Amino acid sequence: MTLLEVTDLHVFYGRIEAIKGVSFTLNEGEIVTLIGANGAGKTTTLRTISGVRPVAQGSIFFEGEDITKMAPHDRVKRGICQAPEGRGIFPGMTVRENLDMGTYVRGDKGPQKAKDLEHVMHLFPRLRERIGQMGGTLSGGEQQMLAIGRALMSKPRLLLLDEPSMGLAPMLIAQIFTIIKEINADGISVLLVEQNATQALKTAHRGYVLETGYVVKTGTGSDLLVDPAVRAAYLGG
Amino acid sequence: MKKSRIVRASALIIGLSLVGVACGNDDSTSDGAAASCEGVKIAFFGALTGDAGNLGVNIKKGLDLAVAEFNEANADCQVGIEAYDSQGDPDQAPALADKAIADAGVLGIVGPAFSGESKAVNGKFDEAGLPIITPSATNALLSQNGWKIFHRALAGDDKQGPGLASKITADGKMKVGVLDDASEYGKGLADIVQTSLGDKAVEMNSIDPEGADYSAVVTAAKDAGIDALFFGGYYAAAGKLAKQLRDGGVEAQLYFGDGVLDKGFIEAGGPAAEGSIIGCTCAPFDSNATFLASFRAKFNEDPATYGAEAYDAATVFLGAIKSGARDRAAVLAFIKAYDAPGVTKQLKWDETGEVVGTAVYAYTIKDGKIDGSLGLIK
Amino acid sequence: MTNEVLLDFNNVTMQFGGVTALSDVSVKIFRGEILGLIGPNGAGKTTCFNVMTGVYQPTQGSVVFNGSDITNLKRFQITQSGIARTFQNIRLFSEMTAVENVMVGADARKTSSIPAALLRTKHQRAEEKESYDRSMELLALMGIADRASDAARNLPYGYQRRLEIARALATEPELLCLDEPAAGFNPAEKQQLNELIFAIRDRGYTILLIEHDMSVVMNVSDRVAVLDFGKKIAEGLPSEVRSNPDVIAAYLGVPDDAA
Amino acid sequence: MPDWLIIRIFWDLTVTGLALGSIYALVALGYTLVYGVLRLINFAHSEIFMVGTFSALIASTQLLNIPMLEDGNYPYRTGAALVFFLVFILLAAMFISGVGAIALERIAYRPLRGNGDAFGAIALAFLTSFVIGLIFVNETKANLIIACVGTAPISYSYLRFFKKGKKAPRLAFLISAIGASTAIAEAVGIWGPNRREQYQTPRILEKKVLFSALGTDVRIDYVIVIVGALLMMTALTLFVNKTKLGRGVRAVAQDAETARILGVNVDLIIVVTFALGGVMAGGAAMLFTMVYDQSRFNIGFILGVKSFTAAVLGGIGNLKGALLGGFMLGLVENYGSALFGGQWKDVIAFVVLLVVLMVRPTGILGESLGRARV
Amino acid sequence: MSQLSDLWKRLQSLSADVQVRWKSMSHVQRLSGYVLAVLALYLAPWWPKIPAVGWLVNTPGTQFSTVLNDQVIIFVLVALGLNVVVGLAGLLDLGYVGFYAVGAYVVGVLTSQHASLPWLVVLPIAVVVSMLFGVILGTPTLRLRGDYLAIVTLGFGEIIRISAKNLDWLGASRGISDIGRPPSIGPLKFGVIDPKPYYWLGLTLVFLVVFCLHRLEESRVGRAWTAIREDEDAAELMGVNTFKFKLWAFAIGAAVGGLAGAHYAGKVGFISPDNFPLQLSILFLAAVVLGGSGNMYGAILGGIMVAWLPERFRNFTDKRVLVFGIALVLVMVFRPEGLLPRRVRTKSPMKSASGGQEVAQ
Repeated sequence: MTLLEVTDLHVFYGRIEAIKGVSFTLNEGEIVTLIGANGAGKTTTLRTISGVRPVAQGSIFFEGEDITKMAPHDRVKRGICQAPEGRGIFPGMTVRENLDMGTYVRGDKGPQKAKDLEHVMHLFPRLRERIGQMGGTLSGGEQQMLAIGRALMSKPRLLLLDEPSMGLAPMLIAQIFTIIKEINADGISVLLVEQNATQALKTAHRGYVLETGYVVKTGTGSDLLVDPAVRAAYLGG
Repeated sequence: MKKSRIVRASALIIGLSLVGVACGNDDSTSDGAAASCEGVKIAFFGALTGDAGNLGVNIKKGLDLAVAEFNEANADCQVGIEAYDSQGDPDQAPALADKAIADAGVLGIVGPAFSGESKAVNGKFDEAGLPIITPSATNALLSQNGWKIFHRALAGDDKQGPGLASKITADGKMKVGVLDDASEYGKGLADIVQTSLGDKAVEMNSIDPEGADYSAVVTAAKDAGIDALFFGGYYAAAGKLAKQLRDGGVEAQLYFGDGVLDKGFIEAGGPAAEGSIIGCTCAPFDSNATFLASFRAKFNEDPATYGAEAYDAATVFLGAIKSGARDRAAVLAFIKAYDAPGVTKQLKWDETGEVVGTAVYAYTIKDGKIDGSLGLIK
Repeated sequence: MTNEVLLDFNNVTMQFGGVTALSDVSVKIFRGEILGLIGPNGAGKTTCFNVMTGVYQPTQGSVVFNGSDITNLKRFQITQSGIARTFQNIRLFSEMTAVENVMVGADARKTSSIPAALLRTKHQRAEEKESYDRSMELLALMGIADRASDAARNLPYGYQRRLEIARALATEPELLCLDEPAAGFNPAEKQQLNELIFAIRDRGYTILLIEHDMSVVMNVSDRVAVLDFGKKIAEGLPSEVRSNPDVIAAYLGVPDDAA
Repeated sequence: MPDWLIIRIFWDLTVTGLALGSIYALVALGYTLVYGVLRLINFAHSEIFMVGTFSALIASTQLLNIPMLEDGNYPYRTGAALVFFLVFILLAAMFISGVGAIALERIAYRPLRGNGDAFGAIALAFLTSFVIGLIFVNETKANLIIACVGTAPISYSYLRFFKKGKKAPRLAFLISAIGASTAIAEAVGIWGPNRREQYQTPRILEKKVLFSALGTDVRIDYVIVIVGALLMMTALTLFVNKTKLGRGVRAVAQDAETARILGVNVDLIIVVTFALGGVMAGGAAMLFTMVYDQSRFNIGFILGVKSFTAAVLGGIGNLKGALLGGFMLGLVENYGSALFGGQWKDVIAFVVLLVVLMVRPTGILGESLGRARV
Repeated sequence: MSQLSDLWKRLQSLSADVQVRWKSMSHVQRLSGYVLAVLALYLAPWWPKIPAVGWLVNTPGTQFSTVLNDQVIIFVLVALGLNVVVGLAGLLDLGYVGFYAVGAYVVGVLTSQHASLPWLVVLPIAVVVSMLFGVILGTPTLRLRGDYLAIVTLGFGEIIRISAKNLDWLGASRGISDIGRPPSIGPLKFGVIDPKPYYWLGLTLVFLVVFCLHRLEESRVGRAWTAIREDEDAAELMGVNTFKFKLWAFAIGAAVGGLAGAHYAGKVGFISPDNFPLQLSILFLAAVVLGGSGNMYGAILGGIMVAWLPERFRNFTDKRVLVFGIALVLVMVFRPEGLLPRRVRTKSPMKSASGGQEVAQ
């Protein structure tokens, strides 16, 4: 079943058209990755799906509902949550408070929230150790975990991950991708934007290759991984 | 290629400007038949709007009344009124003054209303030979500038200060706090009062008239144990001050200068204003029954501070026009020779432009109204 | 590469409040080499950079550059003494044109100030021309001269990265510090960058490189130093570092990941 | 003034200084909140305070119908009636100031954030046609008619402009704020019943001396002001730290973009922030009228500058800093006035600010809304 | 309403058209254009006599030529100076009136209050002293950023005004009268009534300042300022002595402000603390931002607007402050970067490279 459908999306930054007609779909339970060079429009696409960039043309459907013009907080309510690029940790809030922000829209209290919290802690044991620490004092890897954990606290149907491996040590990168798979195994669909195309394609079911605002190629993760053109351009073949 | 529009436009503007230069200065002097009053005007100069607008409106009414009466009595000589609204701002005054000077029809000015703007523009009027009679600018030093055209329709602060001091002394006050608002008028007057009081005076510095909280000075006044307090400043600050003094338990008798003589003082001070004594070189509004009656008839209200002085000032100018003076020099000569009773006092000026005679009146606040029954000091 | 020490980062400790970002780190940079500085996020690489370029004053230790102590110099003085840097997140003067951006760097070596500019002295005009010519030359070197008079903010990402390097080079540094220059580059672009870095080195500059991308660091660096938790855990040739067990444990993980 | 004086009246000055400081602190909160969230000096906040004083005035004279007695006095109240009156006036001032702050945000700031809506478009269109109308006729009623006629077509084109969503640079916000501030004050000065003159606000609380300590008579109104300010401050702190909306405020203050992604309605939070600031200013306004019994169209300007100074002194963006800065400024001004004369009051305040900023460039407690848990 | 936007577009295309033509003209044509434009400006006092233009520019109720000098020239000068500080270097200064006051007071003190030096001698002293004040204020405060600097400068403006108001040495609230005037040269008589000579002098000063500032902008100094405005840290790390250049910006801004003050004092002959209220600072800032912060010609336009418009529409004197406030909001909403926004200089800064080459050879 199609969870997310993006058709002919156009987005502008000022006068510059950053996305010039991107279409793709994401089925329930899938990990889909968008890869491409910097400036290809990957992050913009994610931000547009989250609703923080306005759509100039085209539409976005989520579970069959048109959310093109929906406010960001309503999208979160429907189950779209993002762990943003650069992680976006609130530096002046504790890890606990940061995680609480994930439930902002849901407004769950009491046992349910405690259960979700426990689940996130289980996924990221490091966060348990740092629960009372200020977000700003965490290391890069911990911040990334916190960002993903926070997004999970909103109980999303669709998790948007923007460059989760950026700025991380190679060892941590491997760890993060393992966790992404685990999350997906729990039934959460993932839309993954990655610079690290090799890892992303290894992890994803399907992938789309973006180039300067267009989708230029699509296929399963493993197909793209061996595609010579993709290898040359993005995988350092 | 064609010449640019810029070049053409500039050329056009220059050409036209040059035409302007050539036929320039044609608007000066519309000298002509001495008998006709065509284009003859008396001007008001001061604030009609802005924070100090009230005072100017009072003055303008006195002027309006005088001119209306004159025009009614002289159907063949209709005098116009020009108003220059400076908002009491010395920055705005020069451009207005130049306009007045350039308008040859303006034969005399009732104003400028305030001392600050007077300093900024009286020199211009002097240079242009445009006579002025101010009904309200009481700064003592204004008459010391050697301006031939300067006159005022009431005594300056150098008369008011000693008058107030003698009133305070006469009331038997022994320890008088002297306070001001650091304004030119307030500080100037307070300094004169303090000097006149001699060692009875307790210097209490200044307050910020725009400020809200005067507790520091209230506390100090209480601590000093004064039995009277003089404040040099304007009514808004005086009202706030009076109120806070009373609230703070200071029971000293309050004295003020003419800047406080306004119903705004009662509005701002409320019950605390009650019983305050205010000095002014201006006459009580009811001191002349005829004037009072005609003022009430025209405006359906009592004349306020300086209204009568403005009426007097206008009367002098109108007298000059009546006598056939049709240029500024003639009007000035007429004023210099003037010696006749006005509604407030005998109007006769010395060579510095000060009115002869030093009447200082004392007012009090009684039942929420300004009361002039204390009459002349001394 | 010579054996002359250009920069001696001497037992530097850096504390923020109670947190120790660097503890007793010593690194030497030799004239003419390319030194790679790697380590997990938060290991203190950028702090190292910031201490070198005067953004922070170290709690302990000293930085000796070209034989003189620069520990307590102001930032601009450090730049003038011959260290230049680029930024991890691009920090160009976005409202200025590309060439003006580079000229700001070139101006670091100039002396004419207000009076000269007012009088447009011969000296000042000569300096202006010099700045301009050198900037255009550097833009050409970086391959971005075609958009010299475009506002920096309107340049494509790759141009902006290279403009940063041009601007840093314009200050005529002896040591050029590059902070993650390959961030956001695809492999093809990374390859170009590698070549560019070599080209810069061949012009006689010494280079300090912070980079996550192993393909860049390992291919370009003459030597590599590794930081972890504010401490230096390894230093040596790329091949040595790559097989160092401490480094694998702390940073690289499974070796083939770096591919 | 002799040195011994200040020692003798030290405690008197302290009490009155704290009372004034409480007002500064409450107004400073508004600056600090908005600054924390939007990094914007809300220059027009001072007028929100001014509007608050007028709301208190209208609430007491019109709604509660407190009559002036023959002698110019107002009847004092006691007991439950007094509490009711005070609370009613307080709520009225808070409400109007809060609404005023929200309207201000909609008209003068939101369009600059590239987010203008119909309300802003209509209001701005009305103002535009009012100004254009003035060129032809300077008569308020006729002008209003012209303004109303022009509003519809202009607001339509304004809305279309808003759709472009252009974001303004920071300086533009400051100037827009200054413009709004000027316009609000002038509007009251032009159309208020007393125009530009001072207004007397009714006094229903007899300013009795509550107790004496350290040779100082402490008046009841001072006690109410100080206690009231502390209570409001506490309530605000609790709100920001303990409620969901409060958490939203802190999140937006720290990283608006991420907050939006997590489902925080940033526009709503900004409205909440302005409203909170407005409510605090309204509270300050009511307490102000209670102690000083006065108001005027231009009362906000200087008080606003002082309160902003207080906010910076304590560390702008920091709620505790506003409190500390407010009290400190009130005290410094009072001691300074007694020592050097009231005319030097502002100089003393600014010199202290300068000295503090030299030592601590981000104020005594440093910047941070939400950072370090307020 | 769409006609309005059409009109706007047409105006834009027209101005683009003019620019293209301007660029394609020969040197002689351009030179004559400049000369004519300058001449037209010097003849401005007579503009009200030109039929249509006159109706547009004339100020009812006030003397146009006085407005030209007392308001327009002063605001233009001040806006030019403040633009260096706010627009170029990006330092928010809310107390700029302080420097204006210093310039005026130096002239007041040295030509009337405590000495009677000629105005012409005092003028450079006033500029230098204002500059010194800029340095005195700048040295301790310039390490503060953004809004902290704003409030401190605001305090500075107030300190200057209150000090002037309370120090007898500066005439206290009485102010200073009989301030010396510029020397009359032949028919150019700097008297009490005719404002035209002052206007010509002022206009000359404006040209001088524009010329100097233009040179600074197009040099290492201007680049340093812009770099500081764009990213202060990056600028410093690129070898810009940020403190020095910020201080210079402050000093030069102050000097121009002082120049304006000195010119004002010499014209009006009387100054008092009431001439320098805090609100004036805000008006100055409004002029700069309204016109286009960072663009010298924008600042000039802003200065003209803020000074001239209130006089043009004197028929609603009582509401003009209100209108001013509303107008500020409206302009900021619809032209947030000012009427003439800052432009990135697309032409190469070495357009004059030919000149440079000659020198080099």
